[in-house]
Amino acid sequence: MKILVQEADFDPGAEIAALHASQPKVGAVASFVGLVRDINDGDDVSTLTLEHYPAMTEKSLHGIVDEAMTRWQLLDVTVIHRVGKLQPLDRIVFVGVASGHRGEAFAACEFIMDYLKTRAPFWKKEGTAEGERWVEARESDDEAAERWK
Amino acid sequence: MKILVQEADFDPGAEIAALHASQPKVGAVASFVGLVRDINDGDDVSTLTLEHYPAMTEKSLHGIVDEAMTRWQLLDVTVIHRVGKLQPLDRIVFVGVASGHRGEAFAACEFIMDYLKTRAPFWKKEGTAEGERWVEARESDDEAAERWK
Amino acid sequence: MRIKVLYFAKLREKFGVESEEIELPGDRAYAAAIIDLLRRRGEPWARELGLDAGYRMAVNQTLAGLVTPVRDGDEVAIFPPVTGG
Amino acid sequence: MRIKVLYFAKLREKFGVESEEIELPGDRAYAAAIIDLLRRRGEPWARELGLDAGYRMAVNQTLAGLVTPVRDGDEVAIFPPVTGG
Repeated sequence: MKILVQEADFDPGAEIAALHASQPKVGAVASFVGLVRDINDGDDVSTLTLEHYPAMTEKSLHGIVDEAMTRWQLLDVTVIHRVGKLQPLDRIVFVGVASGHRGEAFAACEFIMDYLKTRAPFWKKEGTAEGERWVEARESDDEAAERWK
Repeated sequence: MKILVQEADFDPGAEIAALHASQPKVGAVASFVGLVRDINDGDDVSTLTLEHYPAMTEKSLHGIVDEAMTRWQLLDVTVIHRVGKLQPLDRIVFVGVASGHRGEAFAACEFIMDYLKTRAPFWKKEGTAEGERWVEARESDDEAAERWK
Repeated sequence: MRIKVLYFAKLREKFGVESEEIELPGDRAYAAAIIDLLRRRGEPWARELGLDAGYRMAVNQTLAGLVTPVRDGDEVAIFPPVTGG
Repeated sequence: MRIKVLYFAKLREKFGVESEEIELPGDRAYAAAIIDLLRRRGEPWARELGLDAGYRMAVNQTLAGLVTPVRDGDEVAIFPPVTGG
């Protein structure tokens, strides 16, 4: 298990390879990359600043990954979340899950993203032509997380 | 849209990057890598040979991706499937889906894998200590594909 | 009419043939007519193409069933359930 | 007892403070006692921590609710719904 919160960019290909290299029991790696878009709620976005609660962030991500490990038979999990100042096209988050079979890898990967979106202490502030604004939480994210109850 | 059937290996990192590079509308890339395991149905596997029906393979994959594009709002899709002689730890298949939001990317990626597993004309033959044997289709794959009806 | 028939994977090996041309009377038929003709060859055809044998078919590179129509010049493929991915 | 209270994101900006130490009577309380005390400061506290304001809390770095117990030395964080990922 690898959980990182960092300002630096990451390499999804290297992370996927690390999840299965020399692991002949791994038949499936499902992964997700979240990116900064140049538009949100109809406005152009030029910067995205990610604030977090350092003492809680990794603890929270560990809890989410532990919960996924309890629900599905997983062989390895990697979660990387960036913080600090980003801009459109930048990578924000990587979640990769290695398992014997694809069903578990897909479910766990989506579960981790849904829980991360609604439980991990990150906050986004967008820079637009009209100045900066905090991104509002989406009801659809709460609904996505509710599905796993 | 990119659909390839090839003997050569592929680079998941490069494929993921190609799905979002210079595409500021892409907020989510869900991807899947399928790998050769060293064990199946309790026996050690030393080689895996993938046969296909060349005239039908790409047509079938295009049909599956078109169906995914109809069901979800996707920005780009890549499917790469290897054929020929492989061995444990080798990559077999890559599916990557770019979308504005993660829900659609995850759903479409899993849908494409489920349909590929039950509709695209590939057949696996395993080499074990007792000789070669054709891999049997799994009922669980049919059930996975049925969910999308 | 003439139909090109292809076999893949386990069925190709069991039948010992990759492809053949099959002559059917008339100029239209259901794919079932080809299966009937092949079954009448005896074993291993009868067993591998039996009602419960679980083989799959494609007509002109599209998954098909026993009541899919076939015409002169069509390509019919017969194969086990697919196992890619 | 003394509780360390942290604020994040929009609430940190609205309150103009990142963290503070808050003194509560006794040696045990519900997290609600902190919210009550902060609301009594008037605006913007009363509004941002109102019943329908939708803020979230963590006690000792774990998501918590109004009836989560707090003790001397605990760290309580108050923040808007998270928006990472």
